[in-house]
Amino acid sequence: MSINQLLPLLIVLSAILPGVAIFCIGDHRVQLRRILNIGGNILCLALIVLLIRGVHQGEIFETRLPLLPGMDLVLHADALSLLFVSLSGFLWLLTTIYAIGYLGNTQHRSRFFGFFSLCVGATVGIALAGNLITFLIFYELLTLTTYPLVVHKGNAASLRAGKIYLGYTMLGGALLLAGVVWLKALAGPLDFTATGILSSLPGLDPNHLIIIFILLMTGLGVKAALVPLHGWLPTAMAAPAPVSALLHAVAVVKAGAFGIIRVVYDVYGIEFARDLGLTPVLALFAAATIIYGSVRAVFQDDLKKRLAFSTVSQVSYIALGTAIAGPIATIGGMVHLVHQGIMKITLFFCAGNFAETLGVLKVSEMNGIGKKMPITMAAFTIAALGMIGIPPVAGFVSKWYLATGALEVQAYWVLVVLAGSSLLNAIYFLPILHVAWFKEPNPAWPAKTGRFEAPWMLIIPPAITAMLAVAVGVFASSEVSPLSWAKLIAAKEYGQEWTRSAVQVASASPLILATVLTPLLFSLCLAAPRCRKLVKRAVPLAVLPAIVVATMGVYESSALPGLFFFSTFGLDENSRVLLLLASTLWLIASFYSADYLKNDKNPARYSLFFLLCMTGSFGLILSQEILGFIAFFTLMSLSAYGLVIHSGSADSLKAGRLYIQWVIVGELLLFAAIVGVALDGSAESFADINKKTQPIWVSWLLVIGFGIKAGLLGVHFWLPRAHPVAPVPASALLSGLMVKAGLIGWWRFLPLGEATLLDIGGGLIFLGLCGTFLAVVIGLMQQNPKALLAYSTISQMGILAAGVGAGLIAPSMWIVLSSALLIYAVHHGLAKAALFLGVGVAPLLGADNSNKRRLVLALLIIPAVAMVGLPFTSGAIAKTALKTSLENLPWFTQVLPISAIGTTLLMLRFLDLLWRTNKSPSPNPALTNSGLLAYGVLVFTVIGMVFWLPQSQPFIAATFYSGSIWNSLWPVMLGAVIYLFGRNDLFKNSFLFNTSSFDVEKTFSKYWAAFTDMTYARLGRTWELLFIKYKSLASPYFYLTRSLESVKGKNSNSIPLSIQLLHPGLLFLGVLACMILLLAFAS
Amino acid sequence: MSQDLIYCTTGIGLFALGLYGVLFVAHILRKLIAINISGIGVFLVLLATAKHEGVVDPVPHAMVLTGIVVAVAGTALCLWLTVNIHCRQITQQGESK
Amino acid sequence: MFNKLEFEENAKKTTRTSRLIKGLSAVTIGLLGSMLVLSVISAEKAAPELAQTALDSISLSGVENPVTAVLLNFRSYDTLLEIAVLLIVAVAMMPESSRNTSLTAANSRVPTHPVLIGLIRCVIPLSVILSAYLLWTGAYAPGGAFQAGAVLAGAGVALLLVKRWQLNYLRLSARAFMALGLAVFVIVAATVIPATGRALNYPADYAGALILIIEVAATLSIAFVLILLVDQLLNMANKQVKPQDTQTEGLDKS
Amino acid sequence: MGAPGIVMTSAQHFLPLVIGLPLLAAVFCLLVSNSRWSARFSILFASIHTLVVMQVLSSLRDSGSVWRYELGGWGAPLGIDLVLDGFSVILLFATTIVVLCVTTYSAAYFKTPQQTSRFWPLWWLLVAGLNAAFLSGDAFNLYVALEIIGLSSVALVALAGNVSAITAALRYALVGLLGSLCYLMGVALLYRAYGTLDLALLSQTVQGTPITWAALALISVGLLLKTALLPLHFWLPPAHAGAPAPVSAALSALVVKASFYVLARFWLDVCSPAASADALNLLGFFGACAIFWGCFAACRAKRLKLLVAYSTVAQLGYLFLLFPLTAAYGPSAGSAALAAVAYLIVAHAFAKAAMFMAAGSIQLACGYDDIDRLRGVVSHQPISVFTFAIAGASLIGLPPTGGFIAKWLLLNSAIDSGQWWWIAVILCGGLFSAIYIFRVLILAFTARQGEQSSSGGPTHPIPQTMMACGFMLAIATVALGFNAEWLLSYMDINLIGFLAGTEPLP
Repeated sequence: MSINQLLPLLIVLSAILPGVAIFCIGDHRVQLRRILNIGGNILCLALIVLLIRGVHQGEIFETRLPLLPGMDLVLHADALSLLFVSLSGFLWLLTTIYAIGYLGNTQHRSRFFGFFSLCVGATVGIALAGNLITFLIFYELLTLTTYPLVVHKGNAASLRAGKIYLGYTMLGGALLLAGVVWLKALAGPLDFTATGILSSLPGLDPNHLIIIFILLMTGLGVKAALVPLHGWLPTAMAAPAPVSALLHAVAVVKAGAFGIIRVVYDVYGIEFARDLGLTPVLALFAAATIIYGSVRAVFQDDLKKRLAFSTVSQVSYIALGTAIAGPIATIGGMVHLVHQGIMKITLFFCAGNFAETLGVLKVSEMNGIGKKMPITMAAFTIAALGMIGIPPVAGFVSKWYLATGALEVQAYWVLVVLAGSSLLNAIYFLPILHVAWFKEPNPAWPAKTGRFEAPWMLIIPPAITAMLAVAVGVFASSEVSPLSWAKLIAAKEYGQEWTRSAVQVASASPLILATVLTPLLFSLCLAAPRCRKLVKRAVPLAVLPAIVVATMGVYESSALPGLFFFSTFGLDENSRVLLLLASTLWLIASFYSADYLKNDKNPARYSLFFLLCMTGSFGLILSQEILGFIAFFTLMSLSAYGLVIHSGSADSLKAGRLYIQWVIVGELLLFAAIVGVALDGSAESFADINKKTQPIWVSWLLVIGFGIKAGLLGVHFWLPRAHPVAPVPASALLSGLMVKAGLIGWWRFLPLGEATLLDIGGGLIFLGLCGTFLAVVIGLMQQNPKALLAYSTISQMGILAAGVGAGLIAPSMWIVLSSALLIYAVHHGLAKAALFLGVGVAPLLGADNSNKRRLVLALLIIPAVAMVGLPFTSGAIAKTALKTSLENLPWFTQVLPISAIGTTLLMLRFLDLLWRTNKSPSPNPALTNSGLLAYGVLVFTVIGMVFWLPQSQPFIAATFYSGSIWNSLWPVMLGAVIYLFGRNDLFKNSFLFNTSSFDVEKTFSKYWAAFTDMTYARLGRTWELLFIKYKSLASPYFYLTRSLESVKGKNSNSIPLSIQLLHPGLLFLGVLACMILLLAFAS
Repeated sequence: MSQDLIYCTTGIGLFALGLYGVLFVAHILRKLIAINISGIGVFLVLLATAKHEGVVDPVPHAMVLTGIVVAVAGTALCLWLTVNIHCRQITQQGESK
Repeated sequence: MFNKLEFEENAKKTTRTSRLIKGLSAVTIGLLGSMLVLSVISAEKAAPELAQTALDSISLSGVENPVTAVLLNFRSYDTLLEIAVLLIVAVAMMPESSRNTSLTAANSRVPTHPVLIGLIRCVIPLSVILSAYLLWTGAYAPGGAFQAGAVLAGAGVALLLVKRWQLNYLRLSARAFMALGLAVFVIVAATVIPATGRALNYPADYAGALILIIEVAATLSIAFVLILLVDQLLNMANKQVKPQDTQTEGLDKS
Repeated sequence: MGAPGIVMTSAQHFLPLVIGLPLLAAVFCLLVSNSRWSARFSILFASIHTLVVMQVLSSLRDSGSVWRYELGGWGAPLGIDLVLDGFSVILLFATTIVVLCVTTYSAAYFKTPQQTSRFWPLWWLLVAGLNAAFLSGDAFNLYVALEIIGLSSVALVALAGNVSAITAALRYALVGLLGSLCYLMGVALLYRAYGTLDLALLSQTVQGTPITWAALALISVGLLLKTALLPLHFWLPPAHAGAPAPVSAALSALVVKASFYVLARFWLDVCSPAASADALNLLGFFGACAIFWGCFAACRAKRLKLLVAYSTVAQLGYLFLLFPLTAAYGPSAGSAALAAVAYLIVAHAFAKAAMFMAAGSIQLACGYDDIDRLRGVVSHQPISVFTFAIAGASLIGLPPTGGFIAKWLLLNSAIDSGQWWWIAVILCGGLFSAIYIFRVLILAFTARQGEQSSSGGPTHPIPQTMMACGFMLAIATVALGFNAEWLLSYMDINLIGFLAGTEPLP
């Protein structure tokens, strides 16, 4: 037997034999057991590495042992089995380490570790099984070996869990057995082959095959927890944490999912299965499970139960990917096998840590746990975000491939399922993250002892898996990533090569990379408590590379091979302008906040989100490919949450909630849209996007998805609530810069200048202009200057949106229009930022020094004036540019002055408010001179920057025509007059202007919250009744055992019941008579 | 009705009678006697089989002899068990008294 | 049928089976029996080929009685196992312990009737001679080991009934007596292998002698085992039932 | 006068040895009354016995044809032949392994001279009877062999010495005698009609006439009574549960199989012309009922050994699925079903013996075997519980055990013969078995909650050999789960009816 024939067997044995050995040694031989455990692990891993290398070189590894006549026990290594086997081998190591730490000095450890090893051995066997019967053998072995682990604690709950587990798995095993035997009888030895074996066999009755498929899927579905066979999984949570981790991430559910893949691809063959009409049904079940599991998870307060239902949902992604039946979806399903494993094991490790260290079992007890156990919670956060599908964590990659794969075969409904599931994931994960990080910890928790928050054996595994979850996401395109393996498998399965189309140039421009990496590195440095102070001071330094790049105009593109996200960065003329805007604002904001928030109680957190936001905003400007863009976009959106709720007041929390809800909704819409943009998965960079043939639904989704960020009317509700509650510099950034991300998105993805989209363009113009005016009306009613500014932002962004809409209507104008919009964006960004910062400056109006007072007043008025667009200001240039470029749409130009009137009203009102609130000297203004200096610099930038831009050069001259001066002057004057007339009414709190009674968003959100609360409560109770009390499938078992137990008391040993029922003599005679009669009369 | 048939019918009749006794008579000794009657019925059938025109088949005779020994052995064992149980029950009753 | 095993004299009254069931089953058994009879009538008795073969092979068997030839030569294997059956019962019924140390023990305390003694003195030697005759005659006329053993056992039982003598079945010699028949049979079966190449295949010249050896051993064993069976049953019945009887009698009197 | 194509090799001389050796061992143990020495001799004899049977196995494979050994040199029909084919050699194999383990177990189990002096001779006589039954080629000889088995089993059950066990033994004895008589009546009728007792010759001459039907019916009922198929199973649980543990092991593992073996021979081979499909299906139906009833009763049993005994009732039901599966669906399906059942017999023999041994160890250690009181028994009897678990897995039919392979083969032949309803029966039977097996296993994981003082009581130390024996059998059960081909290939050497015409392997 050569090594090639032996190796698969050795791998299985390397997992099983240590288990057997562990049984033999006593409970007290801790050291020896550890050596056996870890040694077996490492040996197993080493062998797996050998195997992978060999398979990569095209060698064939197969162990074939005779089992039955015509039936062998086959262990075979192919790409698919390697995927699973390396996952189990690796996670086994981590789980072992974790379990050693977790179990400590409890009882029965020998038993635990023994069965643990056997369990992994069975999993490895499942992975390496080369035919269906071998698979079945290891599958059943897995059932047997996990049972002792589930009931390990030996209390009533775990015994009950064990019973339910057995009930389900035994039933599943029996059905699977029936299916396998039947199939074997029809089709012979059932060796797995890449394109299926059944299609090539003649003369099979399709009806039989369908029934067999149902049997097999039911059998496998039990372990894969397909609804309605999932009932065992949540109850199995009674097991210890490492077991749950293993059950959910590696062994059991994966075994089921893996089996589904095997059966669909390697036994039936995907095309054959599709021809039989089987895959759509499977896909439907998988989809139902995804949604159902997520919905149930929302209502669980028990953390592990929530995770369990999450598993129910997530594992079905694999089945879904398998069933969608396209190569790309296949890749998605398979890679999710690994990705889900890594992320879910992290979550369970963390849940175990919480329970072990602090005794926290419920979500409602998790307040502030992030402060007590930062490392664990960080790992949890990463994994949870990955589960939601937030890029660049691994979960996004699988979802991306699933979605593109679904589109490839026109299964649009899958997109809805994915989006719905992600939404639900967010609903049940994000609140955990929020309370864990932002609430105050329970004072009853013990103070930290020791170096780490928990024993290192409990900390290291989740930390590693969390990092891995990010790494496999980011580096998904490298050759050794799970994704590449999945592609290899799909290539074999479909008999075609499927590789990434984008050819990448391996050149890296350090400066551009530094732009993105510097803030990221700074934020990472915050993790170390010692560096915090230093980093906090050095925040402005993080902007430096960006400034250098923007000012010097480094037009290089930088491509990094092997990265799934972030592979290409680059700069062009337009993005340079945006980068200039961004870097300026960040620089000033960083200086400003250093002064403004010098007395803040949580500066490190602020800095962290500040830097992350910065990374995101730079990255999305520089990113030249879709996934990188969306990743940075998400990073920015999510980290802005931290800024929004930074003050921690009730208002800010409510606003933050609204904000994050809209962010998630936007993300989902954008996910769907971007999947549509990439369509066949081949488009990677912006250059590759085929905009001309963009489906109309994609464009709509893009408009709405980015519209949320850009504050488009109808989806703007979060904006006026979130912007005002953030700290002043953060509001400035939000309003000045981050809303522009929506604009950039439109720019990048919509077919601007390439296709005519009349309805979308018209809609955009309509919404934009309506927003422009309505925002003015509502803004005028605000008492809070920052809220007023937020409405002003909506109003101004409405103009930009309308501009984009115009570009869609008339593609020919786009070249000119684009630079006009750019100018407008820069102008608005700077001015709005200055206005927001001005709110912080305003208390200085009450300063003692009259010179300073005057200076402050002047500095406050300048940006307002620019905003209004008085002649010679940046606003004037921007408006002129817009007017000039929109000459083909005369009605549009007519509208612009009217908007200027509104802006004037708003600005006057703003200044008025500032003046009124800050007239009296404030005793302790937040801002000192350094902040004022930063503000001053910004104000000057507002004045100067637009003039300096190359794009604006053609328009500067036009601004100085007398006609245009007049054009920009009269609306301002008109506005001023109107304001002076209406000013008193505004302050009289008349019914119309009573903002508190007329806050649309507040009312809306109130009803929304009431609605959701009501729905949760009602649905939750019903579901509990239906599914938890009467455990769907296990109920017959319980009834049976109950009836057995009830009669047990009456049972007596000596006289068998049969005798009491029937006289044995009669029975004897009866049998004799039957025999004779049947023999005599039948033959 | 030939001689052979008379023997056979008698044998089967005894067998059936014994069967009834074994199955439906409660007392253990009667059961044992019934079993022996059944056995005699079987032996009668065998002996009837042995008789042929001209020759006597020795094989059924041998079978009957063997069968008798086995029947004796079985009966003895059953009797022993019966007595054993009886004694034990009596001692138990005596103890309980 | 064996649900409640009755041990009482008046068991008939306590039986639980209803009359209807009994009647039904009697009818059923009658029907079954008549079907058996019918089936026997319907079939021709097979031609006596085997009988003919057996009678033809008598000359090779070493004995002249066909039944003995079948029992101890043609189908000697059955007989071997039959002796094993007896041994089983004997082993099962061996007493658990015995006070005596020697094989036989005389109990002088038991009063004996002179007539009985006389009868015994007369009967026992006769029985032994009869037994030997039956054993010897088995070779050419009806008779043989089992008959001889039974007669011998009768003598032994008569002797034991006097109660003046007892046998200790746990002695090595007693056990040797029990095992003798089986042991000799097996050894003979094995020793003929070198000569004829088959177990139990006696060489034609020595067949008669070997059969005799086996028969003698078997007779002794059978006789001993039968004595054991009867003795044990009687012993147990006497030893354990008696006190009960006296007790009930005493109660009756009072 | 052997049948054509049947070769005589020197290894065939081992056949009488297989029977003679236990008989000699019985005599030996009877003479050596010293308990220690008889135990040692028995282990020695068991080892030699195993070696002999293994030699027989390997030679049979080499010769590749059915063996026939004419005892006394006369040959059928005058003499008695020993016949060895694939089916019987598999049973012989199961017997020898179980005997080896049970012997070793008993050497440690029985202590008092009162018990040992009777146990060892009886035990070896039982073994001799089993071997004789599996090797016999003669209908009347089978009767004697069955009587040996029956009476020695009764005597062994009575060895337990308490009233309930002896009552069970008496009931068992009556049943055995009645069954034997019915069988003998059937044989008498067959002899009357066909003039021979040799099974091979009978199978050539038997026709589907009323007398054959009557004979077959009598034989079947007699053997069903001895095999304890469902409506006639009432005697089994108390007898098997009441007997001493090694005896229970042998009874459940081997004794009931002997009568089943004879039954299978008669239905499938000797009287196959008389066997109607309906009657075969009836047997299968009883088997199915036995599966369900046995499982149900096992779930209700309060004592561990009673549970195992009921499990035997259920497992015997599986064996009877052989009959419908072979019924008139062509030779290939039939031979597959027979192979499956043969494998099931071996797997069940090993598993059930291991299970009874484990139960016996537990009972001996705790002094009781009430299931409800066994909570936490795993802490001091880990190996026994583990043995029980493995054996239980085999009974359920979980891989990688012999039970799984057997079940697989059964399912396979059910599908091949197109009788899907048996699939449902087999699978449901497995599930129900799981219920009662895990009823016990759950105890192993339940923490003992302060019961040590109240009802736990002191536990007695158990000899290591006892646990080792059970464990070895459990391991053998697992070993059966791999490479079943080795054993199954013996089924090619077959005498049984529908295969008699096929060419044996060269």
